[in-house]
Amino acid sequence: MEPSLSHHGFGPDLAEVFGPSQMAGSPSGALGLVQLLTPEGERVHHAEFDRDFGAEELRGFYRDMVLTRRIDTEATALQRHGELGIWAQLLGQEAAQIGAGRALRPQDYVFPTYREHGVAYCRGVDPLNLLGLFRGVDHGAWNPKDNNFGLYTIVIGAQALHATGYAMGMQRDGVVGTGDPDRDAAVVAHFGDGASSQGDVNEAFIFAASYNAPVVFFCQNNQWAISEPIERQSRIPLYQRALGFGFPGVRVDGNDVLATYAVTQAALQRARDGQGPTLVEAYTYRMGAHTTTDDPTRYRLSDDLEHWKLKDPIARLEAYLRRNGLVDDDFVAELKVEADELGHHLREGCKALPDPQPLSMFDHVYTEETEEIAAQREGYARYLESFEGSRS
Amino acid sequence: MEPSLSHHGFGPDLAEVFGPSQMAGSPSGALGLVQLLTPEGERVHHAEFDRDFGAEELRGFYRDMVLTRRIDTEATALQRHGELGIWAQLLGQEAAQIGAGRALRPQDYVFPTYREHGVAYCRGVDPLNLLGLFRGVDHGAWNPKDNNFGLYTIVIGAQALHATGYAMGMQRDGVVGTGDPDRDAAVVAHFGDGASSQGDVNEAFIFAASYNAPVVFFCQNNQWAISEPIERQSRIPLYQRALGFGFPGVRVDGNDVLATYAVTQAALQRARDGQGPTLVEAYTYRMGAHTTTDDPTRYRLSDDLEHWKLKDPIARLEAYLRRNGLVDDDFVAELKVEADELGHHLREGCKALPDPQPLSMFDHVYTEETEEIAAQREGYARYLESFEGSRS
Amino acid sequence: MSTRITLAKGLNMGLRKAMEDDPKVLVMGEDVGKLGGVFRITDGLQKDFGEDRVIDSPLAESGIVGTAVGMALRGYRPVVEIQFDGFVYPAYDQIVCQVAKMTYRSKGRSPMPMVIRIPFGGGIGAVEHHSESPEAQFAHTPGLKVVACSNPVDGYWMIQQAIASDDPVIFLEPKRQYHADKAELDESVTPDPLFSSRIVRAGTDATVLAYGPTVKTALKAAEAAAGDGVSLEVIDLRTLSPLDMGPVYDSVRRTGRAVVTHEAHVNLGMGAEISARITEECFYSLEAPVLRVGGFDTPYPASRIEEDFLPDLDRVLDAVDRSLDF
Amino acid sequence: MSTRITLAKGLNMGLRKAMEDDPKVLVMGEDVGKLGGVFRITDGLQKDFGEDRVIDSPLAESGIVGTAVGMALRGYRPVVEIQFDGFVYPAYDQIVCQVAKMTYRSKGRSPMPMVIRIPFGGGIGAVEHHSESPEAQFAHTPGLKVVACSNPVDGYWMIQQAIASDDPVIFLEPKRQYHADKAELDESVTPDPLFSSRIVRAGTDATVLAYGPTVKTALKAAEAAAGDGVSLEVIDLRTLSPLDMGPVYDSVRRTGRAVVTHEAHVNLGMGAEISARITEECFYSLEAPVLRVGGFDTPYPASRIEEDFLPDLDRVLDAVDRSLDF
Ligand SMILES: Cc1ncc(C[n+]2csc(CCOP(=O)(O)OP(=O)(O)O)c2C)c(N)n1
Ligand SMILES: Cc1ncc(C[n+]2csc(CCOP(=O)(O)OP(=O)(O)O)c2C)c(N)n1
Ligand SMILES: [Mg+2]
Ligand SMILES: [Mg+2]
Repeated sequence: MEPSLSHHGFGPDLAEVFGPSQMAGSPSGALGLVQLLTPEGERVHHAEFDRDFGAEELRGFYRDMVLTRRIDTEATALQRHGELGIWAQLLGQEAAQIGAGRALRPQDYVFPTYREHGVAYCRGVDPLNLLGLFRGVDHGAWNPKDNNFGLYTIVIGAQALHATGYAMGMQRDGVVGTGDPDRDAAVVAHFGDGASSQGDVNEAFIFAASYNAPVVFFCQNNQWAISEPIERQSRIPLYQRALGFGFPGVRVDGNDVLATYAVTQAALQRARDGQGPTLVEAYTYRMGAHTTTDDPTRYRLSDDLEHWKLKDPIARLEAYLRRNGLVDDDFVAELKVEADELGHHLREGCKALPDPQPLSMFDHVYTEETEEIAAQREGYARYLESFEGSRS
Repeated sequence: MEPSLSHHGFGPDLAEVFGPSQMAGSPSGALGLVQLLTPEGERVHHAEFDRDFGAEELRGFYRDMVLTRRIDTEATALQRHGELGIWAQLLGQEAAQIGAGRALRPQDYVFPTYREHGVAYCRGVDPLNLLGLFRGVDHGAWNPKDNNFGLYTIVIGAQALHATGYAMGMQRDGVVGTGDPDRDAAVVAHFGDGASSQGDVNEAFIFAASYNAPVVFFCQNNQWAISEPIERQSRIPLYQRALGFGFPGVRVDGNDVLATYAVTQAALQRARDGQGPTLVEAYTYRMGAHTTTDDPTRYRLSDDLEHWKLKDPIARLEAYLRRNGLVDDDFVAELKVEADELGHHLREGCKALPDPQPLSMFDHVYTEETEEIAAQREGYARYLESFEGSRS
Repeated sequence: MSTRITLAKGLNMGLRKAMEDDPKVLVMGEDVGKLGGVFRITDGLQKDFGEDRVIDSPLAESGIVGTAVGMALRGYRPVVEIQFDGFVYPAYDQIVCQVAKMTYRSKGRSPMPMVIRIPFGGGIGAVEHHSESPEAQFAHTPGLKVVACSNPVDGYWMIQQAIASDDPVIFLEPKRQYHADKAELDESVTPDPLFSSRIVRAGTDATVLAYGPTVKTALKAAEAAAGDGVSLEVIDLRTLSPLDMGPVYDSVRRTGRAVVTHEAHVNLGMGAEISARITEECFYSLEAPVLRVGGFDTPYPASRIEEDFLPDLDRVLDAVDRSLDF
Repeated sequence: MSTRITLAKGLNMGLRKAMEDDPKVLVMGEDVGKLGGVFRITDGLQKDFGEDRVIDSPLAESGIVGTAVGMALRGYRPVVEIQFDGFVYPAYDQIVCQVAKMTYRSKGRSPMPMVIRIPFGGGIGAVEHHSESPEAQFAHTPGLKVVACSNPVDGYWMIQQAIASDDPVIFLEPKRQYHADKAELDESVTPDPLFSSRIVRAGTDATVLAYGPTVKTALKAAEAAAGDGVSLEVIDLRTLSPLDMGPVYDSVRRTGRAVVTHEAHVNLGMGAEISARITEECFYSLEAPVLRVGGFDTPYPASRIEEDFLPDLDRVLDAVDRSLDF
């Protein structure tokens, strides 16, 4: 006679409850991921997020992804050659990042993790500027204000709160929901599947919901947090986390640049319009190691990787473009030249990045230097001088 | 042509999606709160959580609530008379606490906040032992192992993680899902509506879901976190938070001891059976101030309070019991005597609680005292002696 | 125009002034709005400046400080209230990894003009976690500035100066003093700079260093010592990071003896650093080692014996005696 | 039976031994299972002891330490791995308010036999937050014990002793040494007690105090100084809370001079406390103030200049010279 909750199996029941939509909180939508381009490069339609893409736009996405991959492979090679201390590879996540990056307007603002090289590229940050922190010459070489692109954040999840606060600032600045497309702005907070477990990320959901802040939480679920699979972080699809906080979540095929673009853009527009936060889960796969110091063979099957190679974000767009005569060999060849130039720029630029001066260590501890820091700086300068260039 | 998510209003849409059930993740159930006893004391039926209650059991609940309220009013009075430094009142939350407390088996374990006086009483903790920390003579006078009732936790939300870890320990001890009712055990983590915003509570949801830990998250939504209304913490009903983490949530009328008992018991059984966590939101109201030092007139309307007085948890059960001839004036009179005795015990006991010896400050910093602490203890002892009882 | 005010009033007036002077100044925290904070320091501010500028936050300290970081990046100057000292720790990661490092990380491009107000210290008969003194941990963190006010007039000026600073300031308020003594505020004077210590009583036999709640204790000790013919110099440190040691060194060179007192645990408390620095700088002037009088190295005890845990007049005088007898 | 091992190996063997000896010992953390930890300290443990005893946790440090508290209350002895020093801060609240205070709060009824392992210190060319030295903050917290190993053999013994302790131990591992030098492990000897410091090189002219990664630096400095006819005594402190100052006082009374070196910021670092205590106890023996050589009071800089930030042989010798010349 004991009533029991135990007849509820989780996966299936929740799916029933959430209904057929991939959008938690949405009554409509097709089954599964939002997808506009299949792994085979077939254009498919979607009731909620479809839109037309012009030829120029499509070639643009392709170019962006090819160049982003080049940045990544070049940096990986630089690490192998000892020019970088470490590199966080994005291999496989190009579509997620370009889709998200291209959906932005200039007045929007981005809070990245340490892996958003493709988004940085979209924002106009010189990729060379990304190398500094991995080389160990600085903690971030670009000025966030130049491109509305924050510095890389290494403490997992911290930036989700910064993004929410920044978005609350936008509300106070009156740049949300005015209806003026050049004025209304929103924020994107990037983070990974692993980060979804941090208190900070969940608190960001709470603050964003509570204040209806114009922020898009863009989670690249690349299935892994170093060696830990997504199952350790969540037993239901991650986009559904948003449900618990009272705002929409949507899962998009993160290897489909068109779908990622469309979904992110819609979510951004929602935010700019003053309708509050959205969680976008870009379902993708980390095809490389966590970083160049990681050895994924210790914890995952090569089969998995093979499986995901078939879903390669660049290959699928190229197949579509070629099939529809939107690119030809000339285009690809020209792009190859452009990529080679970029590679050259990175290689030469990286090697030329100057080591910081030892005394620069004392710079910018405060906006107004204290006497204490000044004294330590002077003391160390004198100490260095005492070696007259002969320090061991 | 821009697809937009903006046509989704949140409240209504989510309600649509969640379906008519009060149980997030459940396809069935009646509308609204789980309730078995209306504010007027009418017994109502519920498809999922109904059960029969014997006369003895019903009188027991009534007695428990009356005595719990007496503990509370007595302690409040002691504070007014300067015998306690502060007191966290539970007025109005008796049904939530007795319902939750009585659903426990001896082998279950409870992690309280600072307000769970009713649950402590159910566990057999002498209420006098609760007064010590509010009087300032200790940080918790009872031995958690005696009654499987942890010490009060003041840092909001911290205990939700302790509960989850304790439950993970139970899994390792093989006392979950064996089918033996005397063996299978679960944990209850108490917390408030405000606490639901803390990272720790959300991380507890993640760990509990990830390991399917036998823990019931019992949230007394008393509508207020000091001066902040529940709307600041969540824009959707709190029980729905569980949805985002992939386990069931249920909202029960926290002023209805029968419903709270039934729902908590079901959730506990689910946990003991190895089916993992549940979030129970006991929807109630803090009829008193946050603590004796708070002044709620600064932030809330007296109308609200009047409204909730009509839902008083004790009055409604008494109405039901009287109407059905389950209690009579004699019973009530005897209970009054019992309550008076309890009051006397608390008053006399509280005043007799000895102040700690100054040197006890050095006790139990470590299980093995360090030489450093020993030296500080000795030094202070010598120092005190130097005053020969004449210290200013 | 001169008025008699408590510390609570001084802080409230200072906050109000800062908000009037600069529309970018925001107040954030738990219960800071309608309630005016559990200590009423923000009393009336939400009513006058609105909910957009005086923000009641969800119950999550990391969330409060983390969103304040975002606000600061957007050009605001958030003043965060932590309800009690013991509840700053959920925000510790945001404070030491983000607030403290943002200026450095960004080469000065993204400064953090943020004030984190913390009512600190004991003596109010409270339950656990309500009487902590976390200053040493913040002072150990480069990138943060840490100050402690000790009296109503300083409260009024220092909170404004902290808000005006482009660096993040941990602003410690001795909660035991909030509603204690009143002092005369003359708004027409020019206040001392924020990051300066101050001799609050001149003396010749020994130097007593204090800040926040122990300044009053030190002054009382000096008063009592004077009765016994011992002349104590008392310095209110006011700034804990950076430390303003110039006046301290001068004083110790004159007196040859120093006692530091604070409520925080002695072990690795501010006294340790001050002792080390004085010894480094005034080695040949010292007639005795710098002595430290602080909270013992136990967790904060049950409040009925907190006055045994906390330094008081007698323990300060005892240390002075030991120093003089050395 | 004697083998040559690295520090990483010593810790791994010690953990294994502790798990074999006591079924209540659990390992928890990020990537500690299949991967064996990013430094491979837990390599092979999950394979041999199963997923119930070697637990890959969700990515949430407060969650890891908070659930470990619950495990400890249930009778387990969790060994928590924090992946890098800079990521301990999200767990700071659980560590200082719960882990540190539970024994006290419960009057000893609910002890916290927990070890929190933290790879600490710099010198590995890493990005931000991967080279921090947070020890002073923990040592300032009553209720925690804090130790730092400096060599493979100590790693093997100390981790077992820390796990056997009924008090919570913050266990600091100099990550730069993990795979550096090898040392001979003889499992048949009786190790020194956990909470004891140790003279690792005898000398007469000055005492150099070090722990964790700087022990090697201090030994190299002593070697170099010997070449110049200066005899340095080097003490590996090993335990930072409690401090084992007996051997330190003895040494300083003999040498009259002391230099403390650590990677943590000088300001309010361990050196401050040690300087204060030595001055209090050895006032008349000191020929010079205790000098401190540590990380500067800046955030950890970009790794290409980290060797300028970190104390090294030359800076230690420079301080020794200044002490001798005082
Ligand atoms: C607070 C904190 N804990 C641990 C780490 C170490 N760490 C760096 S990346 C990482 C995994 C992150 O996984 P995910 O969020 O999925 O992002 P991804 O690396 O897959 O892009 C971990 C544990 C960290 N940087 N910060
Ligand atoms: C981490 C932390 N922050 C702030 C506080 C101060 N505080 C004590 S109770 C409380 C409100 C709690 O509200 P809720 O969780 O709803 O529980 P209730 O008091 O209503 O039972 C606050 C903010 C605290 N104890 N811990
Ligand atoms: Mg990932
Ligand atoms: Mg509440």
